[in-house]
Amino acid sequence: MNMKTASAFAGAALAAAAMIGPAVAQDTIKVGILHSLSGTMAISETTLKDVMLMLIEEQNKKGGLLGKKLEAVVVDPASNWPLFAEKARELISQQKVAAVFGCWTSVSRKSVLPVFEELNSLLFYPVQYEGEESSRNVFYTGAAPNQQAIPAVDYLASEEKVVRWVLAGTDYVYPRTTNKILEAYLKSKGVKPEDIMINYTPFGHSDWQSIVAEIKKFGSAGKKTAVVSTINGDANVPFYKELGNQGIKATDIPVVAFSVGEEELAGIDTKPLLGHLAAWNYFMSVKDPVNDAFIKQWQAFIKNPKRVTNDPMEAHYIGFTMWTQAVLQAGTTDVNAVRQAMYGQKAKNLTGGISVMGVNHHISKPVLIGEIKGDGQFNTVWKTKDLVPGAAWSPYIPESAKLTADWTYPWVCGGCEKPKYN
Amino acid sequence: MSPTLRRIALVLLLALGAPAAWAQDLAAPLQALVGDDLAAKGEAMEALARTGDPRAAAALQALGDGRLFQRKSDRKVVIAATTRGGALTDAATGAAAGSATAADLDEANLNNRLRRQLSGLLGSLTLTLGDAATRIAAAESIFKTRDAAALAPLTAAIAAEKDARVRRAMETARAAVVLVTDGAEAERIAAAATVGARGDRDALGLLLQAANASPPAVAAAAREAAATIQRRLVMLDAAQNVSYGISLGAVLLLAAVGLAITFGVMGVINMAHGEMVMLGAYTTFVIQDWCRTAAPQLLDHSLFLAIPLAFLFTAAVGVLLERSVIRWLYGRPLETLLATWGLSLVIQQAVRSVFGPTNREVSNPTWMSGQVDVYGLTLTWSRLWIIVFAAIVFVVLLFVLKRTAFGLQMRAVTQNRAMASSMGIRTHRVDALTFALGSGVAGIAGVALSQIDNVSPNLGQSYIIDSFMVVVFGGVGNLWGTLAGALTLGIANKLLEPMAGAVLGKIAILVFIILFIQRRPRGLFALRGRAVEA
Amino acid sequence: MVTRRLLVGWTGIAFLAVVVALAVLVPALNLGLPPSSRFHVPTHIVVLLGKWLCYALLAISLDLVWGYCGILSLGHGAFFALGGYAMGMYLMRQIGTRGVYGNPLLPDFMVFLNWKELPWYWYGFDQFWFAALMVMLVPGALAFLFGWFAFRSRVTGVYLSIITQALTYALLLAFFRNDMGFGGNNGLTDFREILGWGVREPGTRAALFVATCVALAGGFVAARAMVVSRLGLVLVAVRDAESRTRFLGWRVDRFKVFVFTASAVMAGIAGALYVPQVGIINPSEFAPTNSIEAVIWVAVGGRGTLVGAALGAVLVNGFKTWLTGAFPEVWLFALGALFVAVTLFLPKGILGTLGGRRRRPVPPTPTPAESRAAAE
Amino acid sequence: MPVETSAVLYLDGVDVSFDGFRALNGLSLVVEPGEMRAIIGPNGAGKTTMMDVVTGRTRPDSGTVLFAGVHDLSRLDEAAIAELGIGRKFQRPTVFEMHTVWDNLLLALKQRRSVFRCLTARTTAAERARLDEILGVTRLGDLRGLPAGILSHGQKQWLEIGMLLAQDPALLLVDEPVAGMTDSETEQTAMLLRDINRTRSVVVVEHDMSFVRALGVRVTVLHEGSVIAEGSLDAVSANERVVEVYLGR
Repeated sequence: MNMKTASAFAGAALAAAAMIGPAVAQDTIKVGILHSLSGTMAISETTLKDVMLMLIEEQNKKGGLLGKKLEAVVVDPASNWPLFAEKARELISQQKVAAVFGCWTSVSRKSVLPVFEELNSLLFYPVQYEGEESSRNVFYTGAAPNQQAIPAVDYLASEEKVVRWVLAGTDYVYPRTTNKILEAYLKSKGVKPEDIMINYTPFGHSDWQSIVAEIKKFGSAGKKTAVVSTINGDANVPFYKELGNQGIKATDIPVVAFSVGEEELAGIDTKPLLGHLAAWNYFMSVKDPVNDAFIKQWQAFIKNPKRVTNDPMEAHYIGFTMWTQAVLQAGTTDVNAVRQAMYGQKAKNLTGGISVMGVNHHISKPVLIGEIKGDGQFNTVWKTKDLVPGAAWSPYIPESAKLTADWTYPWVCGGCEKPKYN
Repeated sequence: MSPTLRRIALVLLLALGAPAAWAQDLAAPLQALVGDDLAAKGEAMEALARTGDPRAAAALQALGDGRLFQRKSDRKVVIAATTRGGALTDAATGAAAGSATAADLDEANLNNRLRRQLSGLLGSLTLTLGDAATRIAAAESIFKTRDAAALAPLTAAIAAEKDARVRRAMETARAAVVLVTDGAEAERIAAAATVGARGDRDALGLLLQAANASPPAVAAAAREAAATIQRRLVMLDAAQNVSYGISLGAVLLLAAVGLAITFGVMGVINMAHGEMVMLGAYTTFVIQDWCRTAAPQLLDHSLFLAIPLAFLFTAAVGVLLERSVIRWLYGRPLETLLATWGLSLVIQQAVRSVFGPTNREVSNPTWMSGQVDVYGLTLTWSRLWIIVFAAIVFVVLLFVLKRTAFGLQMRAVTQNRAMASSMGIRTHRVDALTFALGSGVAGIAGVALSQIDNVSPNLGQSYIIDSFMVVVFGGVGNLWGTLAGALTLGIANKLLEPMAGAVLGKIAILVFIILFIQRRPRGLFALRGRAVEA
Repeated sequence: MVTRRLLVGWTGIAFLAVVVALAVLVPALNLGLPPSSRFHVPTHIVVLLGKWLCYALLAISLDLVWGYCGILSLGHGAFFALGGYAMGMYLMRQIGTRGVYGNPLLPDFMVFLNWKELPWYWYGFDQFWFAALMVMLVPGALAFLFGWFAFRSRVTGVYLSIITQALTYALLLAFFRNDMGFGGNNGLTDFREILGWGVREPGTRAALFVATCVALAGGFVAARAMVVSRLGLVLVAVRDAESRTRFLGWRVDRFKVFVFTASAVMAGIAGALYVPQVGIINPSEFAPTNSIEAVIWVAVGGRGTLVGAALGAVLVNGFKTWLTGAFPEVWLFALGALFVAVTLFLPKGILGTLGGRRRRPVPPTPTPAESRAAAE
Repeated sequence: MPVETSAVLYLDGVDVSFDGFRALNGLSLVVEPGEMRAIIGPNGAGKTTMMDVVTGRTRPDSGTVLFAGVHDLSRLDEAAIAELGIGRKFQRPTVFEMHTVWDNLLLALKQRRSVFRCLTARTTAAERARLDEILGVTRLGDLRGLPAGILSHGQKQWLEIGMLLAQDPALLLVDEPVAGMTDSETEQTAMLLRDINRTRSVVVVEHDMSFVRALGVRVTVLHEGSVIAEGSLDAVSANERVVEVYLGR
């Protein structure tokens, strides 16, 4: 019995660790996919895992990379932030992946960041985020605040003549930062403090009656009012349902959202939401041959002709294309070589432009503003003429305005006031 | 834009007097309506409005309602009976054109600017056309747009209007226009009073707008009227918050009442309860999905189908769980917690595998959409129905437990299993049925929640903690306690929310529950007695 | 003498031997051998083991209150997380000017949320001794306060379980709030140094691992000392017949408060060791599901055995780590099935079943005869 | 409510109701030091509730409950009352099933019951001697190392009486001590109780009339929460009201 206990414990402690047997086969290039397949974030992230599988399959059909096949290594960090760090470590040091595509929430990125920096690997992060970061080991293919929030506000102010603003968001860092930037921006444009209402709700907030009523109240002050929503994924459905039920029409109080895309709308009856807006860098409805091909390929891959595409999927598409090009250019999957090759890397995006990877690890993107249509798609009502380069540090936050992100000589730094020269 | 509109209005007035003598070709502007060029669309709308043709009016109306389509097969512009298709009418000729579903049709899109333009056009156009409801809607849309151009047709329409309700709406709309248009001060001051009489938030918004940008006398009148409304609204606000609280309470009650049976009556700490709710919501989705393809006419009534089916399905799952797992764990409540937790993981992942991880769309039937004003209180139909539904579920459940043979057996078994068994009650069957009842009720709660929340595999997780709080707060094993608990927590939450914000409000509620349990360690409706303490 | 009890028992000796062996071998094989060696223990295994051993300590602390005193806490994760936050605050302050905004006083998240000065509750956390004190004091004080209220009011059974859940849920919501000054959803991260050593250095990792082993062994011995003392007799008496214990003159509430507080301190220490190894602490650690999972570790290993609790924590987490990598799409089925299977087939847990021949302080399921006698 | 009384237990006008049901209705009872009192009454007469009130489990709605003339029991909790020297034996033997017989007695033993003393407490020679003595009295000496859970019903009853002795109370409340015992065990129990009564006051609640007769003490009859008769067993047996209550109307 005692021996049994001892061996049971020893076995558990050591053997369990060894269970995750070391990887051997080196005739493939491994690509890590770190997206939650269970838990609260599975709702958004599973799709991205599927996109990556599709892109890798496609690349393999083209003959792989550097004469080797690509091999996708999928793990499930289960919407659990410490598990993200653990899985990232497993992918890098055990599976020896060449790069990792993954994460959705800011906290998951923050959680894996030290691991990527410690083990010097590459993460491609496909989601719009709050900025204020530029890691040597992360390529940010989603939008920075200057590629989403500010153009959207400009559009509302000029096209809809909005003068009164509700900044409603889920209480976490992305809405906080975005709203902070927007508040500073709006004030710099002469909006009075009493014309700005900021409201934060917890994750997964499902009872929106009071807040929608409050918005309605705020909107009945005789000035054109709009809502800028940074409400996170899950809470959007009940929010929009409540908007529709309380009869807030886009013609009265338009809502522009930064986290509501085709995937989220697929879960709602969009008829009452006609005309509410979203700002993204990609819409499924954009007419472009590359986009059409991508949609066709996606729907065939997922075997569902109704599945939609969305912005973070495009971000992975661009990120993956850039990575493969950089690997080819560098002739190796070595992290440092690939990183150098990434700078200035160009790739066709799905809206007819060519995105460029900047030395601050952010890419250039067009900004699109769309109105929600009855079929859950967006009707592009405005688009930037040129692509907007992503800015890591916002000029509207005093502390970050003085920082520069540039990973090439002489700066070699993600956030410095002076060049580092090495 | 204003001069143009004024011209249109004039033309319209003329046109409305005479029959549509000039039969114009509507085809070209109609085609523009379904095109992609937004600027052309705007012009086409005006052109159509200018014709004054009833067919043009119908087409514009349909455009506003989202019922104007282009048929994919022959590019013909058609008006459908509903936004999802149905019987078609040729927009140009007014002739019947068969029927089609949304899949065969391309919808004519609008953006917000066009939508506003359209509602202005429609407002003037339909002021004297159509039934009372349409005319009121037209007046309402002028009230919102406050387009000075609408003043003349409005005045004319008021003179001709016989229906007192419609006339009142029109007069308010006219007052709204007058209030914001430069004109005689006396008239504007009178208008402020008329608008003030309307007494709602829209009126308040208008008055405040006028108060900011008017000659002093008018501004003062507007401010006064606004102040009256504000006083009224302050009182309404409290009532409104209570109504939100009742509605949240109803949601909590629905979510928790099934748990009150499985946990409260049977003593099973059922962590899979939320998943039963989720399964109920998915049943609704499946049924709506089936309706959409197989029986679109049933879609609006699909909930009536979903309620019994969700009950049966989740009850069946409940029986399955009870027979396979839970029956081995009676009398070990804490172990039921572990087992049902495991089950909840399995069910969640199973749903994720079958339906995918993303939200599925469950639409609100028309009778659950929109809102109703009761003495200035805004109540949305979906919430109202959920309150009614929760009440019905509660009463039925109470009846089942208190007045039926099954309820009697159930209480007998939970109170003294051995005794019940020796009296010939088949306790195993009663156990299974009780668990099935609890699960089934959770399932129909899912049907209701599908109307206001995400239908995703995570649905259940977001309600499970709240459900436990409600049951424990109310007092385990007492349905009335669950009712009182749900309503208390719902109302308290909604009264706190405007003061403290959603997060702090919720924290305060949790702290309150913790402290309350110290005062009454067995909940609100605990029985005090010897048996309970043992 | 019949009442003579061994301080640790044979199972405990085996357990301590394993922990000591791990504390010696793992760092030695990690640092001492080149990565090419067959016996080299890679760093990620060190980190992984360290994390599991922290969980094991949490499980022991939970077993102390649940297995021995019958207090099923569904909120023990809260104490773990509070300990973690206390450590995290120290680590945040150690970043100093190396943060992205280079503010010597304020952590980055405060800088960009426009905090002008350090909130008072952050004072002192630049000192390790203070943080170390807080690691124990904060969870301990909360547990004491909570227990003092709850146990004096005689809140028991599921009512107690549910309000412990309410406690951790309220803390979850509170820590999510950015206004609280704990970094909101992102929590505390980007740590650099602990006591002057870089947290990412292999040597520091090894040291943290050893510290974890020491804490685990110490926690086990302390818990064991409690349960074999006369205090332990009272605890089990409370678990099995609370009101009878009271009629003998024991102030049950005081014993419960004591053991609950002691257990919370232990959980806090586990959390404090967890944070530098994992590299982040954020409010999701307060999630009620985490606390429920901890209960499941104890149940799997065998409640009322201490060693079993630790074993369960390591096994379940090992299982989880393996499954999420090997079967990312279906692992929840396996985990769920495991929980169901354990409750159905191993109601006493692994160790309880293995050690079935020996007397375990787990109440036996009453035989039919006993139930009948009880009913009469 | 200062009351001058020499009684060890003094109840006056005690009312208790549960959700409208009056369990005790103006109950008054006086037990003198050194007395042994038997309490009888039909089911639901309030016997157990009376014990609950005395031992602090139930708070009376009104009335006076005094111990040794000075301690107001209605304000104290179970532990405090037990510490004052009132021991209680339950109707159903409740012992700590997972603990050994020895540990059961050790837990009951009169001692300083503070948390921190318990952490360091070692069993002293005096304690050991006392426990051995009790084991002898209750004839459980050979079973001292066995878990109490496996004892027979009668043995558990004895163990519980042993625990009462270990508590060293001034007043014992004993609820149906001979339920489920054989005749010889019943006889031994009666002897034991009389033995105990030499140094302590005892209140016995019992259904078994032959046992009450064997005890040969003053009897109080309860009905619907009040005392309806008091006196020797023969006297109360002759009481019309008692007969009516027992035989039903």
